[in-house]
Amino acid sequence: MAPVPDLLALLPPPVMFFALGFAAGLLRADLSVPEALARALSIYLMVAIGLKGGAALASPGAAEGLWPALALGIGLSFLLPLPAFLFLRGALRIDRDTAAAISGHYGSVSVVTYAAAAGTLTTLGVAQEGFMPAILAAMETPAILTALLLARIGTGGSTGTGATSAQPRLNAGKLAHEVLLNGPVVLLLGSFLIGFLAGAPGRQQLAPFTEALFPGALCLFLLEMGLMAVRQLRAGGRGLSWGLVGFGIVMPLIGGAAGLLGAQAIGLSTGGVALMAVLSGSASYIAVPAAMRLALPRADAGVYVTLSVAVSFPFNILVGIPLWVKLAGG
Amino acid sequence: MAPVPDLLALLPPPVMFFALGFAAGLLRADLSVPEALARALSIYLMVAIGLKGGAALASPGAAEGLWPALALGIGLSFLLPLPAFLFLRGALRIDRDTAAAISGHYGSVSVVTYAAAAGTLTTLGVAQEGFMPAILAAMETPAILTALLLARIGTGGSTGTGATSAQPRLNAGKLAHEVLLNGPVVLLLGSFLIGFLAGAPGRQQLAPFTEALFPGALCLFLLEMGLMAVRQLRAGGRGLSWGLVGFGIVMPLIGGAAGLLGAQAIGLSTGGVALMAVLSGSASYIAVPAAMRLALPRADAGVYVTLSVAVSFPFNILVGIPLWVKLAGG
Amino acid sequence: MAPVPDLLALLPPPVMFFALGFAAGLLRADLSVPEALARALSIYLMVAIGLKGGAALASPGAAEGLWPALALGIGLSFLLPLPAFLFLRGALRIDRDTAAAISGHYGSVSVVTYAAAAGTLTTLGVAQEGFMPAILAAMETPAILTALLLARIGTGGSTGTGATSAQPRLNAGKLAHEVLLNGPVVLLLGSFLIGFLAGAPGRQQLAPFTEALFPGALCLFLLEMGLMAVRQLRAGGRGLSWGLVGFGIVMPLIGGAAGLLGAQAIGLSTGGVALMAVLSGSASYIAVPAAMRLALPRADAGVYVTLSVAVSFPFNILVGIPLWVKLAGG
Amino acid sequence: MHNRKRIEIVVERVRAEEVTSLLDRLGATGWTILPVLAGRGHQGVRQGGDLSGVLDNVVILCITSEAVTARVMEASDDLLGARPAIVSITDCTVLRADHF
Amino acid sequence: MHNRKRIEIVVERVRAEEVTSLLDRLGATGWTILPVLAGRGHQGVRQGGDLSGVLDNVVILCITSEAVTARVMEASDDLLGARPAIVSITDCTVLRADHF
Amino acid sequence: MHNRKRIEIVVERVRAEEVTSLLDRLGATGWTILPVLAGRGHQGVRQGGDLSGVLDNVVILCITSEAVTARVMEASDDLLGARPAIVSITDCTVLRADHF
Ligand SMILES: Nc1ncnc2c1ncn2[C@@H]1O[C@H](COP(=O)(O)O)[C@@H](O)[C@H]1O
Ligand SMILES: Nc1ncnc2c1ncn2[C@@H]1O[C@H](COP(=O)(O)O)[C@@H](O)[C@H]1O
Ligand SMILES: Nc1ncnc2c1ncn2[C@@H]1O[C@H](COP(=O)(O)O)[C@@H](O)[C@H]1O
Ligand code: NA
Ligand code: NA
Ligand code: NA
Repeated sequence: MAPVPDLLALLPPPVMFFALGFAAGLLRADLSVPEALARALSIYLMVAIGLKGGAALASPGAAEGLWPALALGIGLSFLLPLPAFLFLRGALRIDRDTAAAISGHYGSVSVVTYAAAAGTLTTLGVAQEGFMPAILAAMETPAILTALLLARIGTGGSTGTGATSAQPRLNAGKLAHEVLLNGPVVLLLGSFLIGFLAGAPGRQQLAPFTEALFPGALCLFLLEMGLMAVRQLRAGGRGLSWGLVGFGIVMPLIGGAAGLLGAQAIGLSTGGVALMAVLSGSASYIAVPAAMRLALPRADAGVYVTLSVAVSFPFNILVGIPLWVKLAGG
Repeated sequence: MAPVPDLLALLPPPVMFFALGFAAGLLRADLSVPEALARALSIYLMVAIGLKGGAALASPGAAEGLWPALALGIGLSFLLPLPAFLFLRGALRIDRDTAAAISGHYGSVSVVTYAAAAGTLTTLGVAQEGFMPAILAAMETPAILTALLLARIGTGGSTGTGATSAQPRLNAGKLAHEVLLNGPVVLLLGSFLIGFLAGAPGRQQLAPFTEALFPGALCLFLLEMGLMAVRQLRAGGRGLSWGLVGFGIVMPLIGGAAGLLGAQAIGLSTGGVALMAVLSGSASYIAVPAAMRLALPRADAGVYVTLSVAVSFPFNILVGIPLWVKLAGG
Repeated sequence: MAPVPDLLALLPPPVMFFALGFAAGLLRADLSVPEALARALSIYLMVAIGLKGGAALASPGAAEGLWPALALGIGLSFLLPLPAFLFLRGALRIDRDTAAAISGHYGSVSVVTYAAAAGTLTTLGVAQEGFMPAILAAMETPAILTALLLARIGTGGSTGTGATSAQPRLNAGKLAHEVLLNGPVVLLLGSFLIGFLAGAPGRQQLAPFTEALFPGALCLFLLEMGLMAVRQLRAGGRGLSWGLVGFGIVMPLIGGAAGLLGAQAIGLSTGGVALMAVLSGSASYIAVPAAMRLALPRADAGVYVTLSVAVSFPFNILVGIPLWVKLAGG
Repeated sequence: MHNRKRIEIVVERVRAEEVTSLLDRLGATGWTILPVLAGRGHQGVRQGGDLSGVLDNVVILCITSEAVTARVMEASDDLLGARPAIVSITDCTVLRADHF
Repeated sequence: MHNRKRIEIVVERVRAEEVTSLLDRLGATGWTILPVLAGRGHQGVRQGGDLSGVLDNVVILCITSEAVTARVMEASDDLLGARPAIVSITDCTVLRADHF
Repeated sequence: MHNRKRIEIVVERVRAEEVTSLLDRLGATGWTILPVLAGRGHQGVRQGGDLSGVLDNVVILCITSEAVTARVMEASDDLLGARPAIVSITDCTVLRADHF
C-alpha cells in the first residue's frame, strides 16, 4: 500500500492541507482555526523566511546576482498593475478605484505562496538564491504606488463634477507608513537583516525553529487558508462576476510568465527562476488590502480581498507553483 | 537526588501537567491559558495524530487487522450509549434529553485522552497498530446517532401532552453536518489521508513538527485541561449530583473493559488493546457537545460538558490510562 | 560578506528582534503580534525554563549551593524595594501608593530578561547552576509583601484625615492568592518540580520542545516586547517624568550590582553570578502589576507598567545583560 | 434624526445564526454580533472557553424600525423556544433613516 | 413588554468580579460581560494587551428592575471608590418580565 | 442622576482612530471600543478574520452631553463620507455628571 512515488513532489503535504481546508469549507464542516493562530503562523512564516534568507546571504559569494534580481522584482511590481488595470477598466468596466486597488494586489506578492513554492523546491532538492526573501520583501510595495497613481490619474479632470466624485481627503502620512512600513515588509526585511548579521552560528541555533518546524507550520497555515478562501467566497463571492474570476486566473499566468522570462534573462538558477515566476504571479492579501483600505476607501474591499484570497491564491497553490517549477526546469 | 526510576512511566510529564493545572485551579491561582492557544493545541494534536497514523499505515503490511478493529470501534461507539442511557434514566432519573446527550458523550471518544495514552505507550516502548488514529476518528460519530435515537424513542407517545414535551423543530441538514462533518473527524481523517499519501518521505519531512514537538505540546494542553476541569466544576458543578459523579467514574470503567475484551478477542497488539480500552472508556468533549447543543437543545449543556471534562477526563488521565495499559500487558 | 565574529555574543538574535520590534513601534509600522501569541509564548518560556531547571537539578550534585543562593535571592527581593521607595518618595515626591507599587516591581523579577540572559550564556558556552529557575520563582513574591508594608506604614497616623486618605477595604484572601499563587510562580515552580521528577529521560523526551525551540520562541516574544514597550510609552508615557525615567535606569544598576556582589560572595559560578545580577536588576511586569492593581488600587497603573515594560526592560535587555555577563567574567 | 428601536439579544453562539436569519426574514436591514466573555442568568454562571464552544454566548445588536421590532417580539418566543435568549429593546435615533 | 433598566458599566477587568458580585447581592438576576479593545477617559488612553492584564477593561451589562437599579446607583460609588467605573443607565423593555 | 446621550457607532476597525479623534476634537471626554465578530448591512455580510484585517468592524461607545452629540451628528456624515458607519443615539443617565 505504498503511495504513488512522485505524489509528494506534485502535491506536497501543505498543498494537500490547503485542499483539506477548502473541501471542509465547501462541505460546511464545523471546523475553524482561531484567528490568533492564523496570524501567529503568518508572523512565524515571515520571520523564518527572513532569517533563513539572511543567513544564506551571509555565506561567501551568495550575493552574486542580487542587484539584477532586485531590479527585476521591483520593476515587475511597479509594472504588472498596468495591464491589470487596463483590462479591469477596459474589458470588465470596473470602477476606477476598485480597478486600481485590484491591480495593486497583483503587482505585489503573497508570502505564503512563496513559502509553499520554497517548500516544493526543498522537497525536490532544487537549489535557489539565498537572497530571494529580500526580493520578496522588495516586491511588496512598489505596486501600491502604481495603484495609487492609477487611481489619481484622470480624476484630475473630474474635480468639477461635485463632492461624490472627488477623492476623499487622504491622510498622506498615515498612507506613507502603510505603504513603506507595512507589517510584512518590516518583518521580512528585519528578519532578513538579523539572519544576515547572525550568520552561520545564528542559523544553527535557530534552525530547529526556522527550518525543522517550517513544513508543519505551513501545513497548518494552508489548512486555514483553505477554510478562509471558502469563507471569503461565501461572504464576498456575490461581488465577483465571472469576468473577475477569469481575471483572477489569467492575471497570475501573465505575471508568472513575465517573472519567468525576466528571471531567465538575468540568469537566475532554476530555483530562482521558479520563485521569481511564483512571486510575480502571486497576489498580496495582507499588505496591499490594508493600504488600499486607507488610500482608496471607495474601492470595494469585498471584491479585492475575495479575488486575491479565494481565486488567485488557490489557483497559484494548485496550478501555478507546479507549472512554474516545471517550466523553470525543476 | 535522582527521581524514582519508574515514575516517568506511571506519571509521565503530560499527566503531571494536568495535575498542576488542576491544583492551580483548585487553589484559584491566577493562571490562565489563552483560549486561542488551547484551540490551537487541540488542532495540532489532531493533525499530528492523523499524520503519524496515516504514515504508519502506508508502511508495508500495516493495514493488517484494520477491518475487524474498525468494526469493533464503530460497534462500541454505537452500543456503549445504551447501558449509559438505561442507567441515567433508571437509576438517576435524569430527564430523557439530558440522559441521551450524556450517553452520546460516553460512546464517543476523547482525542486528548488518546494522545496521552499514546504518549505513555511511546515512553514505555510498547508498539501499536498504525491505524489506531483511524479507529479514533471512526468512533467519534456513531454514538451521536444512538443518542439521537434514544432521545426520540418514546417521545412519540407523549406528543399529546403539549408544547413543552414536544421536540423542538430540528434543523436536520445542519445536524447531519454537525454529526458527519464535525471538526475532529474532518481533521483526523483528513490528516490521516494526507499522512498516508505522503508516506515515508512526507513523514520524515514533518517529523520535527508532528513527533518531536508532540510531548511538549501535550504537556501544555493538559495544563489547560486541568485548569478547564476546575473551571467547569465551578461553573457547572452544582448541576452534578453524587450519582452523576459516580456515573462519570464507573462508565469509563465499563466502556474501557468492553474495549479491552473486544480488542483482545480480535487479537490486537498490546498497544492496540490498551488504546482500544482507552478509547472506549473516554468521553467526548468537542464533537459531541457541539452536536447535542444543536440536536437536543433542552438537554442541560452544563451537565454533560462538566461531567465529561471535569469528572471522566481527569479520571481517565489519572486512573484509566495506567489501568488499561497495565491490564493490556504493557 | 561574513558578519563581525563577536556580534552574535554581544547582540544575539533575540535582542536584535527586540530592537526590531522597538524600531517598528517607533516608526508606527503596521505590525502587531496577537495578544494570544504573546501570552502563549510567555507561558511557553516559563514552562521551558522550569522544566530545564528541574531536570538539571535532578542530576547528581546539582543541588550544591542551592540554599545560600535561595536565601540571597529571597533577601534581595525583600530588601531592594526599600531604597527604591525612599528615592521615589524623597527625591521624586511620588505619592505613597504609587511609590510602594513601583518599588515592588524592582524587588521582583522579569522572566523574559532572565530567559534572554540564559540564552546569551548558552551562546557564550558559560555554565550556570541548574537551580537558577527556582531562584527566579522564589524572587517573584517577597518584594510584593515589602511593597504592601511600605504602603501601609505611616498611613496609620493619617486615618483621621477622612475617607479620601483611608486605604480602601482590601480583600485579603484574594490578595494572598494573588501574591502567593500568581501565574508565573505556579508555572515556574510547577514545571521545575515536574522537570525534577521526570529527570533525564523526561528531559530527553521534552528537549525538542523546551530546548530546541527556545531561541526561536524567545525571538518572537522579544519582537512583541519591543512593540509593547513603545505601545506603553505612547499610552502611558505622559505619566513619566524625567526623574522617573532616570529611576528606571539607575534602579536596575543598583539592583544588579547588589545581585552581582551577593552572588560572588556566596561563590556562585560565573553564569550563576551573571544571572543573579540580571534577576536583581530586572523588574516584574506580569505578577507584580496584577497584585498591585488589587492591593493598591490608588497607585497609578499607567506609571508602574510603563516604567517596568518600556524603560527598565529595554535597558536591561540592551545594556544590563551584556554588562552583568561581562562583569561576572563571562 | 429618526426614531428607531435598538434590539439587543444575548444568545448562545451556536444559535446565533438562527437568530440573525430570523432577523433577516423579518425585514431587518442589518445586525452586528459581539463576543461575550462571561455571564450569569437563570441557568447560573456561563463562562466561555470550553473547546466545544457550546458554552459561549454572543450579543446580537439590531437597529431597526418599530414594525420589524414588533414582528421580532412576536416571533422570538417561538423560535427561541427551548433555550430562551435575553431580549431587550431600547428607543434610539439614527442619522440616515433609509439605512434601517 | 415590560419596562426595565439597562445598566452598562465600564470597569477594569481585574475588578469585574467585585462589580458582578455587588450586582448579585443587590438582587440582579443576571449580567453579561463583554471584552473591550481600547478606551479613553479621564486617565487617558487605555489599551489592553499588556501581559499582566491590569490595563484591560470590560463592559458589564445588566438588565434589571428599577428597584435594583436604584440600589446599584447608591452602592456603586461606595464600592468602586478608588478607581471609579463608568456607569450609564438606559430605559428598555423586555419580553418575559419574570426573567429580570 | 444626570441626562446624557449614548452614541454607538459601528465602523471599520481601520477607520476607528479617525472616529475617536473626531470625538476627541468635538469635546467628548471619553469613549470605549468593543470588538465585533460579524455583521450584516447594506454591503452584505461582513466577517472579520482575514489576515489583512480590513474586514473587521468595531463598535465605538461614547457617553456624552447633548451638545457634543449634536456636533457629532453634524460632523459624522462629513467625515465618514466614503464608507458610512452605523450611528445610533440613545438617552441615558449617568452618576457623576462632571465625568462626561
Ligand atoms: N438580567 C440580565 N442582564 C444581562 N444579561 C443577562 C441577564 N440575564 C441573563 N443574561 C445573559 O444571558 C445568559 C443566559 O441567561 P440564562 O438563560 O437566564 O442563564 C447569561 O449567561 C447572561 O450572559
Ligand atoms: N464618556 C465615555 N464614554 C464611553 N466610555 C468611556 C467614557 N469615559 C470613559 N470611558 C471608558 O472608561 C474607561 C476608564 O475611564 P477613566 O477612568 O475616566 O479613564 C476608559 O478607558 C473608557 O473605556
Ligand atoms: N441595522 C443594523 N443594526 C445593527 N448593525 C448594523 C445594522 N446595519 C449595519 N450594521 C453593522 O454595520 C456594518 C456595516 O454596515 P453596511 O455598511 O450597511 O454594510 C455591518 O456589517 C453591521 O455590523
Ligand atoms: Na504579483
Ligand atoms: Na467512549
Ligand atoms: Na529585581
